[in-house]
Amino acid sequence: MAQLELQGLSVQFGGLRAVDGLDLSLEQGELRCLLGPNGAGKSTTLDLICGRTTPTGGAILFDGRDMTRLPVFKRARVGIGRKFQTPTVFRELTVVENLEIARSARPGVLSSLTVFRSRLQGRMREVLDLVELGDELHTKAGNLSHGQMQWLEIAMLLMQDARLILMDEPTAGMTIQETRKTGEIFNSLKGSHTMIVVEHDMSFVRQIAETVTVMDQGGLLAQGSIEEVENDPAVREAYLGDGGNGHA
Amino acid sequence: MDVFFNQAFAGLSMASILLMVALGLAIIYGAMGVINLAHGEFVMLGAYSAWLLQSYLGLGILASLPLIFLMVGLIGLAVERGVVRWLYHRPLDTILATWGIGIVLQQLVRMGVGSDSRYVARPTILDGNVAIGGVVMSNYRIFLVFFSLSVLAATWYLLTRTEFGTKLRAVIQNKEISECYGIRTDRIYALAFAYGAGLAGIAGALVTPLVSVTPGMGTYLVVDAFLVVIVGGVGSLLGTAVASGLVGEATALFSFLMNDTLGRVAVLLAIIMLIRFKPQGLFPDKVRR
Amino acid sequence: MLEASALFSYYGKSPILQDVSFRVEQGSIVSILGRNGVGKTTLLRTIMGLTDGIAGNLSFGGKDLGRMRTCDRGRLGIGYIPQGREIIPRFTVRENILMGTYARTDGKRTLPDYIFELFPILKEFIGRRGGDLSGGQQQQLAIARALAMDPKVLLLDEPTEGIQPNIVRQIEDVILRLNREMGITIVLVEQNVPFARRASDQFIVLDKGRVAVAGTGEELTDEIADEFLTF
Amino acid sequence: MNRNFSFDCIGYALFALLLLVVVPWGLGFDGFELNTFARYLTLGMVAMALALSWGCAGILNLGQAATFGLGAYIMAMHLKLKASVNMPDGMPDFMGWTNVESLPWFWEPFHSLPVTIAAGLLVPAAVAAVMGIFMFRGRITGVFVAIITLAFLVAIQLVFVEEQRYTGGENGLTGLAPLELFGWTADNYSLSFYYFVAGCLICALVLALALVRSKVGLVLRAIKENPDRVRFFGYDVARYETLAFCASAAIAGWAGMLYVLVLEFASPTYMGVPFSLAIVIWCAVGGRDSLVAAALGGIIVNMLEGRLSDLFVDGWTLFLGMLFILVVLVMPRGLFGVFHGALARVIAFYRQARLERRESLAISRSVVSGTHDKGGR
Amino acid sequence: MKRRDFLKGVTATGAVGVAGFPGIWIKRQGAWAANGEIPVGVLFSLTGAVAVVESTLHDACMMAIEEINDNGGIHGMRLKPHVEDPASDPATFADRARRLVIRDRCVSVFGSYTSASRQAVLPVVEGRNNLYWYPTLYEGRECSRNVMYGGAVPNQQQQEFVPWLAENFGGRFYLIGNNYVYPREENNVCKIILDRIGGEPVHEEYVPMGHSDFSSVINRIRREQPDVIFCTLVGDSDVAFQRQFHAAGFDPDQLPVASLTRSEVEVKAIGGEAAAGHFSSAPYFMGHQSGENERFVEAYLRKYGQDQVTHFVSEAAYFQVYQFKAALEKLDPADITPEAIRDASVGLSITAPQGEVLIDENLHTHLWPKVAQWQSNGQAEVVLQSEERMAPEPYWAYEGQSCTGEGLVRG
Repeated sequence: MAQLELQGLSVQFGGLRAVDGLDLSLEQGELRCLLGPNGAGKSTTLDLICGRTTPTGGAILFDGRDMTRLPVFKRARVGIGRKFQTPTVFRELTVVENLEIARSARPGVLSSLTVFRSRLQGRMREVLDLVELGDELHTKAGNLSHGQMQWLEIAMLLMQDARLILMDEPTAGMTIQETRKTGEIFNSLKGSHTMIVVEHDMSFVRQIAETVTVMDQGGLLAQGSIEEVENDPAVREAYLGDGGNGHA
Repeated sequence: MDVFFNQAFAGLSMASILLMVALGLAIIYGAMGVINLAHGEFVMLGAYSAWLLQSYLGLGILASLPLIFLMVGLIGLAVERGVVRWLYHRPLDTILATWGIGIVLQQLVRMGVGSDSRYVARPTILDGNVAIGGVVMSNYRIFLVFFSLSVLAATWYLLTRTEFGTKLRAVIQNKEISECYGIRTDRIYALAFAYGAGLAGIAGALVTPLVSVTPGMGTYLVVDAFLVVIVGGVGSLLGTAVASGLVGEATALFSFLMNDTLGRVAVLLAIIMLIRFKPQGLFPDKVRR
Repeated sequence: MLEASALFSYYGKSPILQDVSFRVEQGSIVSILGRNGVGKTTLLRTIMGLTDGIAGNLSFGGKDLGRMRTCDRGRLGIGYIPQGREIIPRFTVRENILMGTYARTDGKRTLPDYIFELFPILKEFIGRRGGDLSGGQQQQLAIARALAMDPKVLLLDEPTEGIQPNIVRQIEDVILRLNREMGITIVLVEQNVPFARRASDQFIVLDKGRVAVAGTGEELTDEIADEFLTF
Repeated sequence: MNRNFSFDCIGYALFALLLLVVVPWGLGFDGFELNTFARYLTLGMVAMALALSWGCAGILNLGQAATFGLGAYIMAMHLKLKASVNMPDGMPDFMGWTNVESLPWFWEPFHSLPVTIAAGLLVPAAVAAVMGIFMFRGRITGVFVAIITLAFLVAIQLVFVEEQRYTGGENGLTGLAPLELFGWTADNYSLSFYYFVAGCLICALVLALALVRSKVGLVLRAIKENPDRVRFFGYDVARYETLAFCASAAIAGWAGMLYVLVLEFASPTYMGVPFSLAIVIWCAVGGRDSLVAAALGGIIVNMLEGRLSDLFVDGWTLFLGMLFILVVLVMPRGLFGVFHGALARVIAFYRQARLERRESLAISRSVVSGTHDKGGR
Repeated sequence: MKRRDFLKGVTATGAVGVAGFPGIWIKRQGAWAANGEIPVGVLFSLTGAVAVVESTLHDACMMAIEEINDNGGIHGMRLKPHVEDPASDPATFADRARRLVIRDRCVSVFGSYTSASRQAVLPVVEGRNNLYWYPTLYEGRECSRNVMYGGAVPNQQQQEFVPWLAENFGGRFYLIGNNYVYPREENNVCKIILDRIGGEPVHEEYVPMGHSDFSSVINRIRREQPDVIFCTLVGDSDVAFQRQFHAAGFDPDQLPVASLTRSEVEVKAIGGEAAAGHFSSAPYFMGHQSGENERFVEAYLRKYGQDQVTHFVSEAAYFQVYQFKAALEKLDPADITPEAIRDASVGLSITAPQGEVLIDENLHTHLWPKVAQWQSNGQAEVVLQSEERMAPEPYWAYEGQSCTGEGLVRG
């Protein structure tokens, strides 16, 4: 039984069908790359899974449970985490505080009332080391560089320990080294966490991907290993575009 | 039955006053997101301008309307240039600043003119009543209803059929790109603020025959007018008009069923419900960007 | 005609563009290329005065743009077609185009006929609201709006992004015609290397807010593209 | 963290010292001055309560006076009942005049002081909870919260004025007995009474601080910045917002109870729009980002109002209005922001100087030892 | 978190440095009246909603104080007025009253118009056993030993007025007032009187303070078709109501508005034409024919402008200062205390603009009730003048209770 299952998922904005009858299923621990040209509905699909957008049709099953109408915070409690395209960290809070927010195993009001300081040991220390933000503990997130903010957001997802992580262009604005490092982190998460990564950077995709799903105009275009997909003429037509002599 | 119609007309006439006050507020709020708590004081200044023009120049209310519009508009312009324009990126702070402006304007009038209430004569041509069976409507109130509708129409024309209006609407929807196309947004803002203030001035002048002209007269109006604007929806003239009508008629209905106090409470609660469940206003403009 | 030297541009206190210099000759097409987030859009926004501040020199037609307000830059004849088109959704097509004329200094408020020859679809939809058009139509509308101001230079930010292929070709043709037939100078932010190569007299590749490579259109080799434009 | 915690302690200890020692000493232990200052303290307390919802969670409550007034009326009801023991049926005089037959049921519980004190905190909190759930479940934010709370305030004040039979109407509740607490009778011109009020303020401050310093406060700050993002971490944003709203209401109710003790009557103007907006202004003047600063804002503006009205009997409101405009224009984050900015600049300057000194030391040392470490930091 | 909280402490210290020590310089103690000065408090709102009326009371009161000082003061001592502006807000009233009574050690405070503000001041003057001179007509039913009531109580306004109205226009009364104690209490009294003389209240309603749209009320009046509108609206509401009532085209000969609160101030704002033909009951009108009044009006207009008016509350604000003076003159200058002034006042009779007024042992004032009809020039023409001075009975409507020199007596 797949961990995440999308069944005939659709959403319509005005007259536009942003996602149109999408079927998708992910196994536990799988890393799936989601590709597709601009406007293909990739980000919208992530929005639908995490509950930011309500679908107009279809169903979302997570661990066999129907999530379709659940509010955002309940889905997060079930274990769905989300990273946005532009890094959305809390700019007014420090790095530690951001991570403390992300440590949300007990998100209730009453249990929060009893927590007074952030414990730096254990998971938080690990995550900080992983993303190399140990020196910036008390820096306001707004003062970090773009790349560091991306890292911080990834760190927050790790802190949240979500079972399903949805990533929207996690490497945008990163240097090549940073990108490679991100790839390593993702690879290390395989197996324990299920991930969906929307990405344009093909070298990054090659580094991490097992299975790739290509979307176009709100629907599924192709699915398979990276080689299979790259050689699929329909994909070339839709994604690489302009006669296929591009460099994407 | 007559009672019903009388009450319906009463609601209409309340709505007409509310509409005139709210219209200026709606433009200021819609265009700039400024919550102008000094709007009541613009109304008050309009009333005092009417008194000034009447007692020193002998002008009647109707004849002095254009002058009052200009006078209060100019004061609005000064307020915008002096204070409000620094606060466009801080909408909640405008509440505080304009409240301060209101206090200052009130106190200036009190020190300049005195705190006793002033008398403005009613236009004599609008004396008398129209009676249809048991339904009695005062001519002046009928005039107010029509006048407020024509102010609404004029504002609509200004916003949709003139260059200023088109520029204003462009700025409201996308300030940055409007700048790129040569629209001087600060000038548009200032003029829009002045226009809103001017409308408030006219409203103030026109209510003088019905109420007492005192430095604090505007304070009561501004909360109601603001509720109307929010219920109507940001930037929607039609919404503001319909909301004024609803609030006026609802006030009349509830105050007929209960009394004026509980009627007002009921209307307020209804407004809270409306804002809660339709925060985008009565006529949300669904457009994809 | 449009000239920058040692230009820095800031959002808040962080410089997005650093030490950028370039020269756009009258009547030419200049492409600006680079990956996501390297400052291409910021460059156009800097020219329009939409960033928080600049250092260095920026001039247009000999006039210093540094301290000039955005609306006055528009009045100089710089037509800006931003990313995401940003047409006014509640305006009709007519009003959207009319809005372009507000940047004219001669006070003329008529819509030039040639716009509708270029984009017949706009004539057909003249009364519709901008927000109800499709993406491609909105892009045409955005170009039409800029043309209504009778621009000396057009700044286009990824004009073909997210648009169906058949309209992409149409828009590219229009861009070329505007340059070749009407002599409008064009600054083009582009992801599409083949088109950039085909169209431009000159190209600038940005990387991390700096000019990485610049040259004439022919010099835009596959190597450069591989190094700076692929991922 | 520990160093910050000690800074915390110093700041609050200074504030407590100020209230408990400096002010009474400065006022010469004079009953009248202490009483006046106790009034400022209660007003500072309600400003602090607003900072709890506005500053911490970004909920601008224009109806703060409603919860303040509720607390005030609850305390006044108790004191009124105490003053009415000699009346027929122990019924307050105004009820007799408005032809009320017997003491209404909702007055009965207020014979008891513990019930009164509990109600003074819980009733405002409960009202706020209802309002909060009503608004925040619907994701109402910003201006809409401001407007809804304002409309609610107007409505509740109208009800209190209308129900003269039970509330004393426009006159409010007057002719109150003094409070008796554990055998201590509150004489509001005494030093002990001043300490009672100051103690309450400090106590409320500490409780509010506990809330702000706990993870709840952290989540609220996150919510203020980006509520959507917080939801993605599994927090029920509406609950957190409601909690802040309730806590703020409870403290406001508390302040209201004290206010009645200070002024010896409850009036519907405590629930008025002008008073409510004044609270917002005190909070803004002090600085809404800090609870202590907001409390000080309330105290300072009221003191200033007192002084101004002493100096310029005719035009003091003019000065006050101009002051508000100026504060909003020049000090968007209030006095606190100004001090904070200044001190941060001073600290940055010294840190820079220290850094430069250390660097120059490092350079000279490297010159001496002859090793040129290129990346040496 | 950082250093913010340390800053809070610093902010705190700084703030108090700025404004914290007003008390240090305040000198106190000593005799009530010393250095040739008799400190008195003047507590009328100069700003806010009630300033419309209270500023005129302030003017009248200050004029009397100046007159007294110009004529050599009392026992050769000058009255030193301490003026405060309580801004129409009860809480501010309480605060300023404290200043006057405790800090400035005034022997008496003159002040206020609304019941709410009197109630706010009451705990202060009672707690410190001071004296509050309250010039306004009010609802009665109060028997403080620390308030000198200069205005009319219900029996003084209504005893003759209501029967006269019923006789001349009919007994069907429509009662309208603002929603607070005074209108409700007056209406209670009115209903008792109506009950005695066989009239009936057809409708009784109250609108919020400051209410300004009376369309609904006027519609109800149309429906009920009463004989008399018995009106206890105050200030802005009264003005708005009368203007709208007039605009609605009612004929005062058929349906007069009979007001207990409308004075020359309101009529000036209403406009003579709209007010003409309607009635008010009060102990004083500006046009009253007496030498004392002519002097008062002339001095007032000369001082504050020819467009100003005097009215039944400002008259009381004026003559109360003279009552105060008369009481002080009976006292040894070394012996001036609030209680002594009170005791000396009882039984005092002076010539006020309205005639001879006497302070009852219950501290209320014996007055000369009049009923007048408003004219289009804004002045009132007295149509009914009581034969003799009428005694104040603050508990007139409450059988078995009366206010005496010993305070409230239930019997």
